Amino acid sequence: MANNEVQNQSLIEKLQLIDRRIIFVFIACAVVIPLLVGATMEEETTPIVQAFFDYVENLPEDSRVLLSFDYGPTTAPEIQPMADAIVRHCAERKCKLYMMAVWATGHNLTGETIVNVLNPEFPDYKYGEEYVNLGYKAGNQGLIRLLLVDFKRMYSTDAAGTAIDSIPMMENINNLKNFDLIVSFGGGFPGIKEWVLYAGDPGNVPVGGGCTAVSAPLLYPYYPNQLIGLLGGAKGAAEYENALITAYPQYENKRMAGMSLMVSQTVSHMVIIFFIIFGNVLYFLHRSKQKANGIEGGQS
Amino acid sequence: MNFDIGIWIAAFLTLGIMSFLYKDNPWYKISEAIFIGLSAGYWFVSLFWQNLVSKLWDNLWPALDALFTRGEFTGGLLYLIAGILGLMMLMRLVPQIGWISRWPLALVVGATAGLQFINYLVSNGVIQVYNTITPLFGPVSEAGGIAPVTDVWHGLGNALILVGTFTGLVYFFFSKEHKGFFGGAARVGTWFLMITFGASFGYTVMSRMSLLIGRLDFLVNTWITGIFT
Amino acid sequence: MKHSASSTFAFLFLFLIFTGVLFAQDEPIDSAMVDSVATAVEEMVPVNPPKPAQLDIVQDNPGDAGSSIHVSWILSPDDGAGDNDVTSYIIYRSESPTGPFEAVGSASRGLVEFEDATTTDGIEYYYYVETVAGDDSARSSISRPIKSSAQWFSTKDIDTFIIGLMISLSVIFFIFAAQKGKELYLRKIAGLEAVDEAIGRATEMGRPILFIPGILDMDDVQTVAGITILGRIAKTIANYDTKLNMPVSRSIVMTTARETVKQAYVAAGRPEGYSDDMVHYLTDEQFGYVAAVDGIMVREKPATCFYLGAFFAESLIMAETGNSIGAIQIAGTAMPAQLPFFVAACDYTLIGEELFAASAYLSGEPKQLGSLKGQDIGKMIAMAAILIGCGLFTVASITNSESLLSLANTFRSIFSAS
Amino acid sequence: MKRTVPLAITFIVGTVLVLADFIPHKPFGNLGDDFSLYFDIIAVFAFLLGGGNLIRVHLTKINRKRPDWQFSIVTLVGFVVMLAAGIFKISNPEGIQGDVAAIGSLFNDLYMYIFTPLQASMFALLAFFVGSASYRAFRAKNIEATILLIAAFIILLGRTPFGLWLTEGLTGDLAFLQIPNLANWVMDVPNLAGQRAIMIGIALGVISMSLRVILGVERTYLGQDSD
Repeated sequence: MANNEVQNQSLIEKLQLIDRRIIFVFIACAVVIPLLVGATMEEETTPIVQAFFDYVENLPEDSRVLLSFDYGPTTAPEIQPMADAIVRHCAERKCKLYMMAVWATGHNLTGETIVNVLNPEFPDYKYGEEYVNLGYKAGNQGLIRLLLVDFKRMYSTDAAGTAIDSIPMMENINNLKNFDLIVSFGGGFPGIKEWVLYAGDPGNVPVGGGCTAVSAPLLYPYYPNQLIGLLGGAKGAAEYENALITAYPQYENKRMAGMSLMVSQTVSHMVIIFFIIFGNVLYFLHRSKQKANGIEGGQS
Repeated sequence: MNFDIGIWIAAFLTLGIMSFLYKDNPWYKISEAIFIGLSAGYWFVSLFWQNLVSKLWDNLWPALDALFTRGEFTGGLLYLIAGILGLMMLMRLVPQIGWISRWPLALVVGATAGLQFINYLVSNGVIQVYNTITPLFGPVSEAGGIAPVTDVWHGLGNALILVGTFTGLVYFFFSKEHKGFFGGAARVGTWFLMITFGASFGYTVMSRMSLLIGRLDFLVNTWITGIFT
Repeated sequence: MKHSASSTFAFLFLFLIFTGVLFAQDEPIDSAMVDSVATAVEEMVPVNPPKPAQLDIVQDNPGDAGSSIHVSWILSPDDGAGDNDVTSYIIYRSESPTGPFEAVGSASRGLVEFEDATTTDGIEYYYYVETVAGDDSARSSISRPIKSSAQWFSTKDIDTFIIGLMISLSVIFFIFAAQKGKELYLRKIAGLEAVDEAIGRATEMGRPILFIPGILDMDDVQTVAGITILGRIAKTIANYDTKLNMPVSRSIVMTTARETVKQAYVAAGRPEGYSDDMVHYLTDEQFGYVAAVDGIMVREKPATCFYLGAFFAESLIMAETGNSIGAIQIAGTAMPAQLPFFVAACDYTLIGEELFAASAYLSGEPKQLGSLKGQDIGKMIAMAAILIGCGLFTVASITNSESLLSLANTFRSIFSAS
Repeated sequence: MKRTVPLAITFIVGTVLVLADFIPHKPFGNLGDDFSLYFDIIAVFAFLLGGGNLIRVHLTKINRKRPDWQFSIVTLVGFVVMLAAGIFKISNPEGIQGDVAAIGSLFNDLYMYIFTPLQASMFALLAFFVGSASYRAFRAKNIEATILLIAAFIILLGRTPFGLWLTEGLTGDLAFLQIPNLANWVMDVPNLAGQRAIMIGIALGVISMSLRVILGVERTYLGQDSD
């Protein structure tokens, strides 16, 4: 009996000092298995995302949408799905897409959306007529302020160096007020907040945004007066994709990045929460055993 | 570079770094070695073009040109001082006069102390005091420029912020022993610090996960899927 | 600035009217005149323009470096009231009352001021504000001429100056008091008490000590703090004759750290024990540096790791790796977001202020310790300010007394730092 | 000379920069910016020391055939290739005048296909370490640790659908107990208080340390006289 108890105790102790690689395996599985299975999680679209979707859905044909890619590779996993979903939706609505970046790192990511989504899925979209990549310009919020007054002074060429006046779809763009919608992807600085403060508010142009889950709480207060809607983290992306599939059933069988990332994210959080609970249960078992054996709580 | 080769290289290096989680191994070592060499080179190239060329040379050259061709003294000549300070750093390579490198170091440390003195005083000190000053309860007219206390909970929240900031500062006192009432207050202060640490930890977990998901998504859906299609 | 043809035309047209009015008299136009102009505009444009905002004060920004003029106006009657259709204000500027005027900025509805930070000192400027409501707009009268200039004291910062001076003087006072032999009590800080033990352990085990001064350069004060602590720790290391391994991610930090460690070895009477190889550069890149440090950790298995300086996301990667090799870890940073990770994974963590106090603590010199007492005075000032401020506001709020409220606001504005 | 001059430089530069913040007039107004420019320039020269050290360390390792010397070759090759690609703008489609990171240049390719994945992978390791650290550190060992655990747990739950699902039933007057609401409250109130105490403390710590440095009380970083 006593022997048995000692063995039990040592098992608890062993589990408490569990090799961390076991935890690593669990976390890796929590992420990889949903990705491999291709599991998706339908996120019921919340009002803040639905409002965004409805706004795009109601844009007339040939509306001018400015998309600013204001993020870098480290937040791309969360934000790229949003950019992809919104580009898809705008292209379905036959909007004209103007892509730019106030982050230097945004330029390459703009390219990814064009190469992975726009070109293969919408082969009819012609560069210079239906979409244009203006590239990155330095200047942070100062740039936004200037664009509000004079767009072409800052962008005299597109990203490839083509003169802006030779691009047909740039003809009537004089300042930010000529756009029907501005979407900023990225919650850092400069980002959605700066677009709201220096373009949306003074120019009275509708602004929508997509940002990481971490920065979303700071931006919620701008909805609905200053932001038409906001996508926060993988969840926001998944909600938008859900709305997109509901309205355009042809996407039902398409792999939606946000919806599949959402599964991995939720499961991996569960794993971490599980381990915290597990660790504490073990700890209390261990301590009550020690108390029963008359040993004072060893660790402090 | 061929795009597919790029994917294979990226996958190889990604797995190499991840293999460290199991244990140190040659695959990790080679990824690490590439990373160190490449990134050190990358930084030097960035410093070279952004600092040496566009900050020093592009400012200094026109000034020197003006000085020697027209005999004009222009503000750009001040960059000469920066260049000289930089060269002084290199004097370390000559042991006899290595001590000269302390001059630019002294400048750097002194300037850092001076600049950060003010930065921290304002943004970390004074403004945080400003933000903490609010009414604890009762309506405040709009003139205050502070959000009026709307209900008991809001007021309690404000009071809690006051208590937390106050006791937190008590904890940091160096010249008083944490005993008696003072010790009690310091203890409460540590509780608030613990909440802060717990909250930031919990808050960050989510964003860290999405980074990993991004990487593994690349492996699963770009690389592996790419092999079979 | 470019304007579309129609707006340019509208501009010219309106200016003709303004010019006419202005040429009639040298004095800036009075409000009655402006009203009549506004009426004239209203009659000609068959839409419903908003009632214009009126310029309030246009002046040089006081206590600044020049090159900026402060423009403020009284809200349009249609902003927040009336038709409530005002969307924004656009501020125009010219070097001549007759124009041409160019837009220098804009402000959202509800705002009453704008800072034009693009002026040239000594030139006279004229301003007016255009009130925009959808496609319609109306403009204010034109301001009197105004020049910007630079000043020698930033009057708006006087409060900050006095607060800084008070704290500095108390620090300096206690430095001198301590130097004269005044006894000071200082409480113990666990992380610093453990330094000797941690170095001793490495010596016993015959393993190296790893020192990481953060990933920022010498222009960050946390790095400076880390290096000053290094000076103290290196002396103990020299005494124990233990191996120090200090990989750095910045070249200037490398140079400074070498000076510091060398000095410590000389001070400990063991100059021969020092070698430049103790401090070596890896790469400036954050994660490249971490990859290399992790490699060093698992291969050299240091018995003790110090992380003292500015850290970002890499904090947890290093601290967890250090934990896995069973090292004693002492960390300290003023990066609030990284503190939790160090607290979770290290044996001791110096929290914020403690990092900056550490070198003074370890030195044991009275002068240095005195400065810590001065710091405490600063804390007392902050605590008193918070208590008094909250008290004033609360009493004002309960009694609904306007005079108390304005007193409370004045008190609070001392700390507004602008 | 070897020590007095640096001390004097530190004192003068430090004092002037503290005061300069209150003097908007030229040349004081933008001394801070001037300094960061100077610093950037000094940093390039200093890199020659750092990069030189990197080369020396690895060459020695290769020479003496120390353990893992083969990897030092890789590091050196990576360093030199990147350096050459960037300085000489190898295969840059815009030529030597073009942007160093122009798309299609060797420099940009190395950055995109080697540097970025390495960086992202290293960053991604954090997710694993967050897991192992939470398992070990979040134990209710004493009051402080329990508070840390509870705060972290509320925030974690509040950011997953699980948290909402668990407490969805609490409505009306009890709605504030819903975990997402609770999480927001923890962030906005007690977390903020602790954050402020830390920040104000840091401000005072920096001020005091800066004064020690400026006044020359703290001078460990300057090396010794008899050099």
